[in-house]
Amino acid sequence: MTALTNHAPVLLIAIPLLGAFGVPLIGKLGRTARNTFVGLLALITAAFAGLLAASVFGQAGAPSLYVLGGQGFGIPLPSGSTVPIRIILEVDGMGAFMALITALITLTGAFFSFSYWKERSGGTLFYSLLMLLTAGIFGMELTGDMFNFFVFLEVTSIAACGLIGFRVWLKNSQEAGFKVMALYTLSGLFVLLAVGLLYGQYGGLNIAYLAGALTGSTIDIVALGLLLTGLALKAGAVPMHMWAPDAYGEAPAPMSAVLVANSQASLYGLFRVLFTLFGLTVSVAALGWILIVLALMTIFVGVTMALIQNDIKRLIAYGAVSQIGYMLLGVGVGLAVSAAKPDYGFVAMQGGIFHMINDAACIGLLFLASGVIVRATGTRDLNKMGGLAHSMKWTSVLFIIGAFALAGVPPFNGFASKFLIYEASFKLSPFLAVVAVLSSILLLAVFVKVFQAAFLGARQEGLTSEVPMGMMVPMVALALVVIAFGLFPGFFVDKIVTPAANALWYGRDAYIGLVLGGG
Amino acid sequence: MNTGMSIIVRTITRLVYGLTLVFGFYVIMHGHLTPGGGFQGGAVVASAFALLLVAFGAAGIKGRLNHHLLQTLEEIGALAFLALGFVGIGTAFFYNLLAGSGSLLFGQLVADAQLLPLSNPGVFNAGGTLPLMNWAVGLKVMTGIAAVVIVMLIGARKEETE
Amino acid sequence: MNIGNLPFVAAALLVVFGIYTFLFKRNLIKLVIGVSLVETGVNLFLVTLGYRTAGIAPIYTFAPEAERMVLPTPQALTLTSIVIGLATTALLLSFAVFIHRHYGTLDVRKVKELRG
Amino acid sequence: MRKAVILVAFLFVGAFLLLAATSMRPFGEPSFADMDDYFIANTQVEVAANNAVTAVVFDYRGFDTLGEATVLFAAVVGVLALFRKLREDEV
Repeated sequence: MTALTNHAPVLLIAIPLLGAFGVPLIGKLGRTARNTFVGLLALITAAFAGLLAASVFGQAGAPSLYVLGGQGFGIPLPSGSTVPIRIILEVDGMGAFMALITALITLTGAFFSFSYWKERSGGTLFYSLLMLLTAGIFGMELTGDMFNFFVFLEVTSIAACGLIGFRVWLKNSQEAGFKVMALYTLSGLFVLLAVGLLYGQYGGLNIAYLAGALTGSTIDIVALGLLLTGLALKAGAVPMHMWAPDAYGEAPAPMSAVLVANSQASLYGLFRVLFTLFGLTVSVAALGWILIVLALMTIFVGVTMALIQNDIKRLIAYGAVSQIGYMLLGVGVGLAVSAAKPDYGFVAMQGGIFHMINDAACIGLLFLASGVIVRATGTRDLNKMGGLAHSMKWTSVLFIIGAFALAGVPPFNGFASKFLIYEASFKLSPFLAVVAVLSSILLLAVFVKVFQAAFLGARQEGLTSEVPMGMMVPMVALALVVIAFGLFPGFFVDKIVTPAANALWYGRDAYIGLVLGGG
Repeated sequence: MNTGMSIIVRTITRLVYGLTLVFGFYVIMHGHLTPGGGFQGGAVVASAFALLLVAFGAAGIKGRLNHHLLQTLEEIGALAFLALGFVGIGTAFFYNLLAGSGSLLFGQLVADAQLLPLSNPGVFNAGGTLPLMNWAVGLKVMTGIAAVVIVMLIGARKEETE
Repeated sequence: MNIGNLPFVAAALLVVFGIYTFLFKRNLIKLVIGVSLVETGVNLFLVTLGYRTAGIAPIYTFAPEAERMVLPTPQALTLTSIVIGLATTALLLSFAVFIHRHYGTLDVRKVKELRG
Repeated sequence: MRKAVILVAFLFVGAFLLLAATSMRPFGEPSFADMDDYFIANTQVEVAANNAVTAVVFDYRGFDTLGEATVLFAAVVGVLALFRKLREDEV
């Protein structure tokens, strides 16, 4: 068991890769063999994520190491050297927290796809891309090396775009695929340029080593600017959000959820860069306010654009964009005050980080439900839908749970995290809290409109009545997560969110010290 | 238009094709000794395939290079690479178990490695998992790029005729 | 001879030209060329990082004795980044083929169903 | 208006990059090369290979190469998926 826990970080990446490389071969044996293989590997991956999280949160989120290819996986520095020379996976509370989110979303996405993708061609390649995307997201979250982070960023970019453009007979999906691929590539190149700048100045690629060496010179500022631009672009923050609604809207429904997890991984990268890599070597107050401004724009634009949509998936996609803003707001408030470290800053961090898992669960639920709706009605236009509640009672209940959670209505999980964000941002500036609360109310109005348009009204003829079991189970699982996190927020904040927030807020020295010794 | 290019190009291609293949495999096999490696050599081999494709057209190579076969080979290459990473997992993932182990499989040390840095003519049977990984990656890259080129060429040709 | 930071400036200029092409050209293929230019600039930048004045390639086979060697890491990073560039270009061009199939044009002004 | 914003952003990024290029360390004189000197010094002993670049690619930074192979694999799968034969009920 300890051996498995020790190797868990690398197995989390290697097992989905095994799946990705193996699926096309296994797929030749038939659909059942392929689905069993994919389902099994997704379950094993989720189990390893749970194991890793249990071990990391068991020691209160203290970081742990995995040195790839070293004389032993726990020895970061070779004898007689002060520079880490190998790629090191470094997992702390935040990384384990993100791994949990990814495991939840990819597992439900994979199982939902088994029923959703039944009559279509190319299923084997579809699952291969899904596994690649999973591996890439885990890689981004667990790695402790800047260049390795870039490589996995590109893995997710390419796999995500393959999935977005997968339905080649839809012309919108091709347009979205091109747009997203071009912008993802650009964001990746910005990150690579920043990695190159840092390597050129300090001769290392390890995050802990670079964090120890940074001085805040001109080059560092330029690198920070490039990283901020690239990662905010990939996370879909306004004003660089133009790809996000296309991507979430045009991808197959279960993949939209995974794409949100991908955006969150970029957001995690941004937080890792800001808190662990740069920390206090740069002016955190200014950076925090930049994040807050981005967050307010993201919330505002996301919600107002959602108001005017008639396409159900695009509408949910704009909802997803606005939620990225809440995470940025929470963590931005935390960053702005991280020099003085008042209590409310930590609360803001908790809120922003807690909102990541809440958002993943409820937006995942909404995207899956929208997939069911689009399948049943054959259209994505809200004006042409209606009366679904008569034939799909369960789906309508699940949809409303997701919508309320997203809009931050108690007792669902979105409220728990948004309340922390409101409370803390009010202490920094009441204006922030007002914008956040008003946007949430608007979002509620948007979803009430959707619910009324799609589910209420007269019964329509020719609608399929039952949702297949294979689609219902993942949705119910996500709904249970939404409700559990909403009913017992205190428990989850204590157990997993606080260690994650600690890792970013206080954990920089421990992160560096684990690799470089001392500290 | 699917028949390819002029007789001059086709004749030259027949001559150069074999040489390119041999050079590509040389680059892959000697990756741990001379400039090159799996990626570079694989790209050279794939360029030979691309040359065939340009000279003879998509119809001319039908049956000789089939992208289903290429895809399968690519997956085998990728799995082999991943498996080579797993070889050392007793110590750590990607640990080079075979380097300098004295085994027959690339286990020799480079001549007189104690007197560093030292130039030498090179020992082929050294490097541990390095040459094996070069082969796996070489297989993967040559088949992968060839598959992409073939599929894109056939797809784009369909475009023109429609 | 000291040529200062000229190689870095050249790489930065390539990146700037690439971004210019990406932002101001109207043809999808030209956009792909712009992305490739940025990639080339970044690769050039990475390779120039590793150079040591009067260094030789870091390969011991028949190497001249007692020479400085250039840094191997940037070359490895560049290799990785070239392969990634190849992969993204292949996918972008495939999307361009399909956009042409659906819309009959490669002009970005005419390919804009996804707005708002 | 839109174009003006893009132009300003472009000029800003361009100036930013040129600023970075001119304030880099001098060309040809890496300031910190401990990691690379370690590679050059230990490649023959640790990896038993003559080519330090290949040693870095496949041993010291082998995991990057796995990721790189994965990127290429993803691109191949993506391209094959786009150009796959569709069944008739899909078109």
